[in-house]
Amino acid sequence: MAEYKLIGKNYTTPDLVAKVTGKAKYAEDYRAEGMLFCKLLLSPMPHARVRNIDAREALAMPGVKAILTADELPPPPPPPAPPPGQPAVTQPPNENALTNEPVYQGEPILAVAAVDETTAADAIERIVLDLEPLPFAVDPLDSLRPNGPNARLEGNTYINRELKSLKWTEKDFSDATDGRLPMGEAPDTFSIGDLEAGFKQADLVLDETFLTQSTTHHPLETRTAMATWQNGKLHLYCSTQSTVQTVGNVARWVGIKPEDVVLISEFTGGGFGSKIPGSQTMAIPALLSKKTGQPVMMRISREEEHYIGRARAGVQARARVGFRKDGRITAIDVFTIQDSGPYGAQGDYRNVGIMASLAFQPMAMRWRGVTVLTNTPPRAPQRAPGGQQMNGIFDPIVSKAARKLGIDQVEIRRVNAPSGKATFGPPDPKTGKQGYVTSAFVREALDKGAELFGWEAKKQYSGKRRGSKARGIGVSVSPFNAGSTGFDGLLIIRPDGMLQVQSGVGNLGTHSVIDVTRVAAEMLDMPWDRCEVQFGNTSKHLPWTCVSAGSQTTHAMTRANYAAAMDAKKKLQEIAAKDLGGRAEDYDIGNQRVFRKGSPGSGLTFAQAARRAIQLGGVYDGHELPKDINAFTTRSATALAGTGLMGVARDNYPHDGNTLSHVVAFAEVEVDVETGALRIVEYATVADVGTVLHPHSLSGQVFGGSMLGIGHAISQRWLYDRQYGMPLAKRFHYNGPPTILDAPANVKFAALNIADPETPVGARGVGESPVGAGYAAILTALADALGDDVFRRTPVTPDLILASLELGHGSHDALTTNV
Amino acid sequence: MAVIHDMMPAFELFQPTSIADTLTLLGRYRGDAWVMAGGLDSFDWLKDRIKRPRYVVDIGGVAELKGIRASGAGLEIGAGTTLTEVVRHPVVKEKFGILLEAAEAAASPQIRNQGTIGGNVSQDTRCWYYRAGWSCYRAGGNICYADTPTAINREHAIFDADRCVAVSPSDTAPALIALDAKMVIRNLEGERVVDAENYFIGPGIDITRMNILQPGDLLTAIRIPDTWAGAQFYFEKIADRKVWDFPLVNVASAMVANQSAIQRIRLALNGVAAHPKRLVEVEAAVTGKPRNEQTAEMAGRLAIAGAQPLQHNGYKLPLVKNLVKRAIRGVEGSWTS
Amino acid sequence: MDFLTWGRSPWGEWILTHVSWDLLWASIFAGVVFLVAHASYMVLSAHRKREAHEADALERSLPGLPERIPKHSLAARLFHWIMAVAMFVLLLTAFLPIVGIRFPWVQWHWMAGLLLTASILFHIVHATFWLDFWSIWVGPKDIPEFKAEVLREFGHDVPGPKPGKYPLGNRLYHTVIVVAGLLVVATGLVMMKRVHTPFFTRNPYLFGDATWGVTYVLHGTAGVALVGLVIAHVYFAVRPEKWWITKGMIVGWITRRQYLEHHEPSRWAIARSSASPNRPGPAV
Amino acid sequence: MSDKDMADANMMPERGVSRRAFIKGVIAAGAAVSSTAYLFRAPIFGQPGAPGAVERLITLNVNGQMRRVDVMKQETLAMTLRYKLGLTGTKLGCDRSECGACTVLIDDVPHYSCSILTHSVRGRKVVTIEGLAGADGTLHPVQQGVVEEQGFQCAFCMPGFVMAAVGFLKVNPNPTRAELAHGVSGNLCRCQDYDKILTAFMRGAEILRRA
Repeated sequence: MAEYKLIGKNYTTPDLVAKVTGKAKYAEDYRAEGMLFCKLLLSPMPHARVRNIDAREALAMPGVKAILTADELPPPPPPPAPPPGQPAVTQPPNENALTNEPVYQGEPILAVAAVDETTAADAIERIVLDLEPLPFAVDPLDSLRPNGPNARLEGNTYINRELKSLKWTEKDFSDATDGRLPMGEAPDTFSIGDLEAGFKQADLVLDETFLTQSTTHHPLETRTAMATWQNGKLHLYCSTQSTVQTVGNVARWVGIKPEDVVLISEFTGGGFGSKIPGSQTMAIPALLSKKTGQPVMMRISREEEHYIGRARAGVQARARVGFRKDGRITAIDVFTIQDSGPYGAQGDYRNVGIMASLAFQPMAMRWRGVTVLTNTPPRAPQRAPGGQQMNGIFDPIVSKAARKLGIDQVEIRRVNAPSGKATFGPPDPKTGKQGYVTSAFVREALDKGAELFGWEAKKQYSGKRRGSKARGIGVSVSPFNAGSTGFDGLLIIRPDGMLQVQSGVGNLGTHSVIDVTRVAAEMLDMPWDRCEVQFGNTSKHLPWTCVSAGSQTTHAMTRANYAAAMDAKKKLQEIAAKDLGGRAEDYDIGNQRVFRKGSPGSGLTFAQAARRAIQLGGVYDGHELPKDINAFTTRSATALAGTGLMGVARDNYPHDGNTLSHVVAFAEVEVDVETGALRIVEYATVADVGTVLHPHSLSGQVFGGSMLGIGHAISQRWLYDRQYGMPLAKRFHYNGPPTILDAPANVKFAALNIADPETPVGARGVGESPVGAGYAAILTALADALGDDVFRRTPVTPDLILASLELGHGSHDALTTNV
Repeated sequence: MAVIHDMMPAFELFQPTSIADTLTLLGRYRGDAWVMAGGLDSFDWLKDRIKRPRYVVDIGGVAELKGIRASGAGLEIGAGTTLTEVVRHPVVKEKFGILLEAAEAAASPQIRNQGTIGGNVSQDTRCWYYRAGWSCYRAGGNICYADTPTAINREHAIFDADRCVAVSPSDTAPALIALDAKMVIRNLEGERVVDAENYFIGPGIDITRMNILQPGDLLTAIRIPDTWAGAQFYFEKIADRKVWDFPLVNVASAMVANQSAIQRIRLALNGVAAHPKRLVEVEAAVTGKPRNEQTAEMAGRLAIAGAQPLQHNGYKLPLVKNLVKRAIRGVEGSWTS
Repeated sequence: MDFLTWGRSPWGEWILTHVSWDLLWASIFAGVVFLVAHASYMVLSAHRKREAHEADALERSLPGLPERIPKHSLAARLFHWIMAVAMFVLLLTAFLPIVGIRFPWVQWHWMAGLLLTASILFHIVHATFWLDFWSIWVGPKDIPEFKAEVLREFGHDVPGPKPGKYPLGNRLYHTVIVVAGLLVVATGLVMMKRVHTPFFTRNPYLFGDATWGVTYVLHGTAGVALVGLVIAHVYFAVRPEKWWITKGMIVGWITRRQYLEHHEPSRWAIARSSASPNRPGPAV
Repeated sequence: MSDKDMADANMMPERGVSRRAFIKGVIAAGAAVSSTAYLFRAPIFGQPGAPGAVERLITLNVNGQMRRVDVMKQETLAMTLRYKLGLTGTKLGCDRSECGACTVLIDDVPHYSCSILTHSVRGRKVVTIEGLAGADGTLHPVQQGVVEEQGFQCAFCMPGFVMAAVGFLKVNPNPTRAELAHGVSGNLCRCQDYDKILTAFMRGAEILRRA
C-alpha cells in the first residue's frame, strides 16, 4: 500500500496538553457574569399525569429567579435521524425536555433557576406536585402478557411504526418451557433463503435462550449545559458527540433557526452513543436563560444522568441454529424481544439479525422481533447497538456447537467467516438481492489473532481446573457498521502558508476530530506542524459533517477531507498554470510548493498561491462555491471566503457495498468455582478496519470498546423494583462499570491494516465492533471454563455462577429482566 | 414536597480538635448531632438530602483519635486512623496481617486515604431501598421493601433478619472480631469497653441502628490484644468488582493449629446479616479437630445451619460454606501463568 | 399530640403508617386515673350487697342450694387464663421496646398473637354451645339493673334486680374487650403477612398502602386501648371486695352465700338438690 | 446585594479583612465571577462560641498560593475549587466518591475533593491538576508520559487519574504495572482505555525517576 508520511503514524493530538493540564474546557467549566444555576424536578413515578404544580412557595424564596415547565417548551420535535442500521421510527408523542406525562421515574417535569445550586435544590423541595399515577411496565414480558400493563396510554409496541397494544396469549407463554423464551406474535421479521431446507441439512440443532441487559451509557461527563444569549443568538456550551449535527436539533428543541445557534463543544467527556445529537434537556438552560435574561448553567448529576442519559436496549432472544458436521451454519432462526424504553423503538433487535447474518453467513435465516415499550429511561444506540447483543446471543451457541461437534472454537468461526464482498442482511424487497460489504478479511484476522494470543498453546488450559480455579478460553467475531458517505470537506491554505482544516467532528475522545484532517495534510504533503485544525465551535465556520457516532467518522470524513484536499490541489495546479503557463496537469505539489513536474524547485509556494487565490477570487478563495455542498457548508465557506485558497468539496466518491468493520477477540479467563470470583488472564484483539490512521487511538478504541463489552459480560447492571417501577442501580457504585483492576492484565492488539478497496485512503471506522467482540470473547471463555448452560444472561456475576454451579439454577428466573 | 438528590442542605458545622470538645458537642446536641469522621458514608446521606442533621460534628481534626500505638499487650488503633495508615503500619503487618488484608480490601485507594477504621466498622448498611430514602423499617417506617416477592435482594441477609434484611457492609469488622478486638466508647459519663462482636446489633434489638452507639457516644479507639498475634490468618472478600464494591460475603479467621489439630480459632463473616457474624458453633466444633478437608467440610455445613435465604441470595449459602471451608483448610491449587 | 404517624411511599405520596405511641401513655394515664378515682371513691362508699337478713330470707326460700355454686367450668377458666397470659405477652412484647427496653420481640409477639386467636376461637365455640351465651352480654333487659346499680352507687339503698351470673361491670367490660380483642386479632393476623413467618411468603404488597395504614392504625389503637383495659381489669381483680369474683375464676365456684348476696337467682338459676314447688320469687 | 444579602453579610464575623472588601477582591480577581451568589449564603443555625465552631471566611493553600475564600459550612472542596477559585481542571464525575474524577492531592495524599469539606483542608496543602506543570509550562513527568503515549480518550477522568498517579508515585516511585494499576484503581474511565492509561503512567514514572 501507499507509503504515507502522516497516515498510520502516531502523533500527539493538539488538544492533549490542554487536557492533561486541566485547561481544556468542558461544558461545566464555562463561566459567565451573573450565571444562574438550574435544577430539575424529576418524576417520582414511572408513569403519571401531572394534575397540578404549585411552585408559589419556591418562587417566593430569595434567590429563586424562574421556573420552566413543559407548557413553555416549543412543540416536541421529531427524534433525530439515527445512524445507519437504525431504522428511523417516528411517532407522537415524542420525548421533550420536560413533560406533563412522565413515562419513566426520573423524567424531568420542571426546572428551577436560582442564584446558586443550593438555593435551586432547596426550591425544588418546596414545590408541591399533584400527580395521578398511571399503569406502568418495566419488563417487556409483563407487558406482553394477557391483560399486562402498557407503558404508554397509546400502547406498548410499534406495528408499522404505529404505537399499538400487543398482547400474547396464555398459550404463547405456557408453550415456552424450561426457561425458554416464549414466542408470540412478532410484528417485525425478515428472511434469507429457505429456512426449513437449512435445518434439514443440519447435523446438530441448538435452541438457546439468552438475555442481554439494558445498560446506561454513563459517559464520565454528564450532559451538563450552559446557555447565554447574545444579540439574539443562543450561545450553548454543551456536551455533545457531534458538533455540527447538534445545531439543527438544538434549534428545534429551543424553537429557533439553526443560524441563531452558536454551539460550543470543544471537549466532550465521552458519549458512547448517548450524546450523538446532543440532548433534549439542553433546551432547559437555553429557555431559562431567555426567560431570565441571565446565563444559566444546568449541571447534571450522576443520578440524573442515569435517568436522562440514555441506555442500551436490552434484548431477550431465543435462537435455533443448525450446524453441519464441519461446523458450517446451515440455518439460523432467531426471535428477539427488545426493551425499548418509553419512547421510540431502537434498531438493536433488528441489528441482532442483520449482524448475525454477516458474522456467521448462514445458508438460511429468519429473524423475528418485537420491540416493547417500558417505563424505564429512554434508549439510544450504545456502541454496537444490537451488534453487542448479537455476539452475546450467538457466540456461546457457536462455541457450544464446536464442543459438541469436536471442532475447534476458532476453526468453526473460520468455517463460517464472512470474506470479501460477503452478503448480509434482509434481501432488497424489489431485487430480492442481499446487500454486501465493501470488504471483509475475517479469516486473516482469526489467523493473526490465534497466533497473537497463542491459541494452540492455550488450548491445553481449556476447561481445566487446578484446585478450585477453572480456566477457559474463548473467541468472538464481531462485525458492525463502519462508515457513511456524502459529507463535505473544507480547508484553507492561508497566505502565511499554513494549512487550516475545518473539522465539524465532535471531540468526544476518539481523536477522529483531528485524525481525519491528517488525510488532507497528507494529500497536500503538508508537514503536520504547518497545519492547524479548527473545531468545537460553530462560530469557527465548520463544514457539514456526519454525526460522530456509529463509527462513521473515520470513513466519512477521511473521504470528505480527501475531497477537499483534491479540490485544493486542483486549484493550486490551476493557479500555477495560470501564472507560469502550461496545463494544470503539468504541475505537481510537494514540500509546500506547487511546481512543474520534474523540477521541484520551480513554481509557487503555497503561501504565494494562497495570495494569488485571494486576488483571483471566485472559486479559488471561496467566493464561488460548488453547488452540491450542504447549505451548512455554504454558510461556513462563505464566511471564510477571501482568507486564502479554499479547498471545499462534497464526498462524491463511489463505493461498492456497505462499509463494515470486523474485530476478532480472544480471551482467557479464570473462575474460582468455590466463590464465583472471575479473573481475565489475557485478552487479544485483531482489527479488520482498513488502513490504520492513528495506531495509538486505534488500539485505544479497540481496547476501550472491548472493555465496554467486558463490562456488560461481568459487572454492569440494570435493576428495577417491579412493584414501584423504580431503578435501584442509579449510580456507579450500584450499576458497576468495570474498574482498572477488573480489566485484563495482559492485553495484545494488532490491526490487519489492509486498505478497504472502496474508499480513498482505505480507512474504516472502529468504534462499534470491539464491543461485541469483548463481550462474547469473555462469555465463550466463561462457558469453556464452567461448561455450557451455566449462565443464560449477563452480567455473569459471582452469584450467578455459584447459584448455577451449586444450586443448579440462576439467582433469578431465566426470563425476568432488570434483575 | 418534591424530592431531589443533589447538593447538601445547610447545616451547622463543628470541627472540634479534642475528644473533650467533641463529647461536649455530642452531649449538647444528642440526637440532633451527626458525627462525621472520613465522611464517605455521611456525604451520601447528606447529598441525597435524606438525612437532615442540624449539627454536623466533624471529628476529622481530633488528633487524639488518630494513630496506632502499643497498648499493654497489643495495639490501640485510634478510631480516626485512616485505613491506609492501618495498611501501612509495620506492627499490623507483622502481627495482625488479617487486619491489613481486610483494610486493603475496602473501597478504593482514595477512600482508604480518608476513610477511618472507626467509620468503616460503624458505617450504615448499603441496602439500596434504604439508601434510596424509602421509608422502610430502618428509616422509621413499617415495611421492608427488600424482602417482598418482587424485591431485588441479591445483596441481603441470610441470617438473623428481623423485619429488616439489610447487611453490614464492613470489611474490617469481621477481621476485628476474629482478632478479639475491643471497642473503646466514650461519652460525657465516661468510658466503656466492649468486645467487637458485641459492638454490632441486629434489627431485632434496634432496627434503626447497626451498632450500640447511642446519641452522645463516640467510638474513640479499637484495642487489639496480642492473643492472636502472628496466628494463622485467613481473609477473603467476594465482591462484584475489585474496587469500590462492598462484600457480597467476606470471611476472616484467626487460627492456632499444629500438625495434629486446631488448638484455637476465631471465625467471623460479614455481608450475611445486619451485624458481622461470629461463628461460635463452628469455632467450638473444629477446635481439637485436625485441620483437614473433613473438618473444613463439617465447618462449612455448620456455618450455614439456620440460614434463611431470600428470593435472590440463595447463592450466599454455598458461598459462606466454601469460604468457611477455605478459612479452615486454605485454598487449593493455583495457576502459575 | 399527634394521633397518627405518616410516612412517604417510594412515590413520595403521604401514607398512614401507625398510631402515635403517645397514645400508649394516654392509655396508661387513663387507666391509672380511673383506678385512682374509683379507689378513692370506694374508700368513701361502702360496697352494696344484700343485707344479711335479706340473704337469709332468700336462702330459706331456696332450699337445697349446694354449698358451692359452680360458676366457671374448667374449660372457661383455662381459656380465661391462657388468654390472660397471651395478652400479657402481647402487650409486653409490643410496648416494652417502645418504652426503650429493646429485645427481639417480633417472633414472640406473633406467636402470642396466634395463641390469643386460638383461645378466642375456642371461647366463641365453647360459649356458644356449652355456656349460657347471653349471660355475658348486655342489652335492654339490663336497664333496670343498670338504674339500680347507678342509684346504689350514689348511696340510695334501692330495691331492684341484682346481677345474674355476671355483674354488670363485668359484662360491660367483656363487651369492650370483645371489640378491642377481635380488632387487634384480626388486624394482627393480616399483619403477619408483612413479617417472616413459617406459614407463608412474606408479602407487604398484599394490600395497598392506604389499607395497610388503616390496619396498622386499628391494631395500634386497639393495642393501646387494651393497655388501659387490662389495667382496669387487674385493678378490679385485686380489689378486696371483688376478690370473691377473682377467686371464682380460679377455683370455678363461689359460695352459696356469695351467690345469694350478689346475684339474682331469678336471673341465674341454680339447680337445687331437692325439687321444690315454689319457684324462687323476688326478694322482699 | 439584596437586603437579605446585606443582613447575611453583617452576620459574618469580621476577621482582619472586611468581608465586603474581601468579596470585591475575589470578584476582581475573577476567581468566582460565575458564582458570587455562593458567597452570600448565611448559616441557618448559628452557634457562636461553641467548641469547634467554624468561620466562613477561610484561607486555603492551593497550588502553592494562599487563597482567601468564603465557604459555606456544607461546601465540598470540589465545589470551592471549581466555583470559587476558578480551578475547573478538577472534574465532577459522580460527586459521590465513586469515580475519582475530582481527585486532588491534600498534603501529597490523593483524596476525592467531592467528598471532603472545604473547611477540613484549612492549613493543609492542596494541589490540583493546574498546579502540576511548572510556571514555565514544563509538564510534570506524569503529564509528559500521558502526552508521549497519547494516553486517555475523552480525558474527563484524566485530571483525577493523573493526580492519583502523582500521589501514588510519591509513595512508590518504582512500581510494577500491577502495583501501579492498584495505586490508581480509585479512578474510573468510561472510555475504559485502561491499558493505555497504565502505559502512559509507567512512562511517566520512568521519566519521574530519571528527573
